[in-house]
Amino acid sequence: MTGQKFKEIAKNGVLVNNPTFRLVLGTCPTLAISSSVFNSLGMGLAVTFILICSNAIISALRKVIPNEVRIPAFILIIATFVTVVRMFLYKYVPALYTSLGVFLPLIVVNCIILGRAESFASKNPVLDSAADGLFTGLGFTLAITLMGLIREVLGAGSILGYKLWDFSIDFFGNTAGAFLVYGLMIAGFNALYEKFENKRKRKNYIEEMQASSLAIQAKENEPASNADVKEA
Amino acid sequence: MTVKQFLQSKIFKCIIVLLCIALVSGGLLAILNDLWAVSPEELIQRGIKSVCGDGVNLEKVCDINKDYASTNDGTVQQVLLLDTGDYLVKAQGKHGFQEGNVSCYILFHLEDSVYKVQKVSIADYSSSQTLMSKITDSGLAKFIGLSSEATMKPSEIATGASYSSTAIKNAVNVAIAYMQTMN
Amino acid sequence: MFDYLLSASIQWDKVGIVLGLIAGIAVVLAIAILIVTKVCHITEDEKVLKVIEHLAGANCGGCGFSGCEGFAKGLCSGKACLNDCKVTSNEEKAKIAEIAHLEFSAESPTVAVVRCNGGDAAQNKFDYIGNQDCVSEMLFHSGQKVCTTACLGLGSCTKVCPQGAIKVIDKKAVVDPSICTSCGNCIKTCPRVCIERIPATAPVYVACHSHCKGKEVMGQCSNGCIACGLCARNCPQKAIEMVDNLPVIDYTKCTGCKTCVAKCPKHVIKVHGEILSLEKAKEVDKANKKG
Amino acid sequence: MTAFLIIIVAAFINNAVLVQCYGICPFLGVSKKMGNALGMGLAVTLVMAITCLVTFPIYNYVLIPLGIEYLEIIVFIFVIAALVQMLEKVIKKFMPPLYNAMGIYLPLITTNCAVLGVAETVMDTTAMETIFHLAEGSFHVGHAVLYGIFLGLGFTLAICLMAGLREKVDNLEMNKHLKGFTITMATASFMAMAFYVFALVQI
Repeated sequence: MTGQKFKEIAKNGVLVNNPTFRLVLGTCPTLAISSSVFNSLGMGLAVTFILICSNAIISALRKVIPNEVRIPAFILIIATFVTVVRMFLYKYVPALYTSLGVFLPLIVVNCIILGRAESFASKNPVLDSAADGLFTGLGFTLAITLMGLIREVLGAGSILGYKLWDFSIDFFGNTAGAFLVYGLMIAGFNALYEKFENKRKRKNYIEEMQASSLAIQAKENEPASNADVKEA
Repeated sequence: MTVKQFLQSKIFKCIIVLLCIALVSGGLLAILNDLWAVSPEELIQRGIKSVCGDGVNLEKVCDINKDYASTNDGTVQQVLLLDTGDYLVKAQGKHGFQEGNVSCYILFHLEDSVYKVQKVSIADYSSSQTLMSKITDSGLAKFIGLSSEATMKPSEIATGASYSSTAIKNAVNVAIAYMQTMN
Repeated sequence: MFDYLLSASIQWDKVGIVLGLIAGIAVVLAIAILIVTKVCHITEDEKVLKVIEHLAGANCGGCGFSGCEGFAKGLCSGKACLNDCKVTSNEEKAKIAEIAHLEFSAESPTVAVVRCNGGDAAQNKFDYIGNQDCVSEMLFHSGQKVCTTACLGLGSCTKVCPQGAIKVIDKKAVVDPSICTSCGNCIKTCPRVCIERIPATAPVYVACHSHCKGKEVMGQCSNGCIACGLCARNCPQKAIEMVDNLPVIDYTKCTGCKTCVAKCPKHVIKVHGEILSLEKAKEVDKANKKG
Repeated sequence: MTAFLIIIVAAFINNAVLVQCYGICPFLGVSKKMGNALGMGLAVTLVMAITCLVTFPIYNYVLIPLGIEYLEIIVFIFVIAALVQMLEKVIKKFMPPLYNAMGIYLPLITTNCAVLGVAETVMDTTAMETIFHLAEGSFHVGHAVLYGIFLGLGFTLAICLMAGLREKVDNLEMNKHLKGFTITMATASFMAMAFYVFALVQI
């Protein structure tokens, strides 16, 4: 697993195809849970842990599982890790367990985990898959925590429960605000991403044109030798 | 399709793989569940710690006599006698936001032979209570010192979350009513 | 480790129940699925399934079908052609070609280009103040421009381009070749059919597609091609040929020496890919005006 | 009376998409045309009804007596995946026109949060009883299936409303970045505001 591939997976996971903003996957927890930073962080880290483990196991078993039973087998492995996380949280972090509530079992059907398992883990070796799981999870955690921050500061005027000021708009606390904030953040992220992407594409294009024009010059200064070849 | 063919066939391979994954995960979960099992005593200890800090532990779990335990606004779930002589009642109030319910721990302290509310804290609430973050400690402090029915309006407890406040008020009232029958 | 497991309070009977239950459910479900598949067995066209595997599977609908499955069925029944799908890579298309016995020639990547340099230089028949959209302007005597093939510059193409590669500069559309993925949306939308596909590495292109004679074009637009034929005569590679009052460049012969760009009195033949950003486009136009 | 209450709560007050945020992925992906939206909605309603019918008894009469409730995620997912696969084959064989309308969405439904969400909320009988003011232990399979059906119909209602709105909204004139997801999310936000009114209904 060369350093370069590691960097590329990292860039892919967090920036290029950030699961929440670029691929728009895993929208159910992003909208429902991100009403406070504590919930978002808890959900993000839980999803990251499950992603790493399930990606590693799935890529370890990828040659054993026949193709017809791929989806049920992947879901089963993911469900196991979700139950492990649920037991762990119930025992050691009960506050997070109650606040995540029904959305903890719903991580099983979270499109990010199954999506990464199917598109990446079932085709790459174990270490790459684990790294991909880590960075996709980080991308998801950053995105959902950012949303949690915005929605909590605007919706409840507090961060992690500590009151900042008494001014609070309920709109951002409930589902309607979640939709709006999520939509605007997708637009913002894509606009920024496209600006850098176009700059990079333009740079490549200019280099490409220079390279092709150099090739043409090289062809020009010895046309005499093969000119007759062309006529023949 | 002889048995030999069936054993080599694709379907058999699928069933075997699924079965193995299921059995391994089932076994792992069963063992982990026992390792990380949360015993009921620990749950109660957790409740006590959340209300009156650590250092206080359980004296006796009193049994609840059924006829005073529940009204149509709320039910008393647990009554604990602490080693400091105070009573800790866990009660659940109904008619919360979107018909959810909120359960709280109410600490009663004996003062001149009347049980007065010393502290109220939120235990847990059903997932539909999206506005629980608006309930503040200053709101809950309004119940302190009460020994009879709480009559204040829900908006005094927390502005903007009147439904959740009514659920909390119901819980405290049912606990107070229960404690009045105790002394 | 093992004695820790034994000493910890693990009820092994519970573990036994769990394993039994899961095994039971797994077997019951497996048998149920087997029975259902036996009862409802229908023959599925093998070729379609194999073709789907090689397609990119993005279900984007760019090929006009509802999804990759529809496109695969169209391919097998001959209703679709492989080049409609822009997303699948060329090697995959080669594989599909032999599976579905289709003919397939890997065409080099192409880029869209706007063949009009009019803008303000093209005279107007009347002042149009209606809805700022080329398609709606066409309803009024097919647009305000005297020249019937001039770009109206109101940006219907910019609205449909998914990549944002086409922009309107000085009232005429310009394509940024570095971003264009040649999806063809703008070509379908432009009511004046000004936009065409040329090879991505083409060094020059003709920025006019009016087939009128020189004298007529002089009256209609000061940037139009007057079919003087200077470019065709001076091209060292003989790559340019005058067809119906317009130069046609044969990109296989063209070596990008750009003598035609210098020779053209009306600056109709432009360097491809030079206009890469908004500011650059303005400088290029000013330079052409002075030169 | 409780049946009427279940219908109102499942379809409007606890609407699957606009209040509880279940099943947003199909809500965004499939709601481009009304035909697809209706097909997807009915497919989800059918799967939800059968899921409630199967998972509720499993949880209450098999898992709880054996004392292994923690297995409920694995068992539910196993059952739902098998159900969807069987359903797809049955519909493909016996009702081809129905399959063309909604069959292609069935594989999508296994990973749909709404189906597992309804299985999780329905199994918790004590919470259900407090909501519907039922006596202790009187919440049975019939109530669960009714709740599942009308939660599915609420989902269909939301996705069809969105499809109708989206056909108008998608060809509006706006900034390129706002097109696509952002404007859909804004429309959904207004719909969620409308459904917020139902939450204030006192049952």
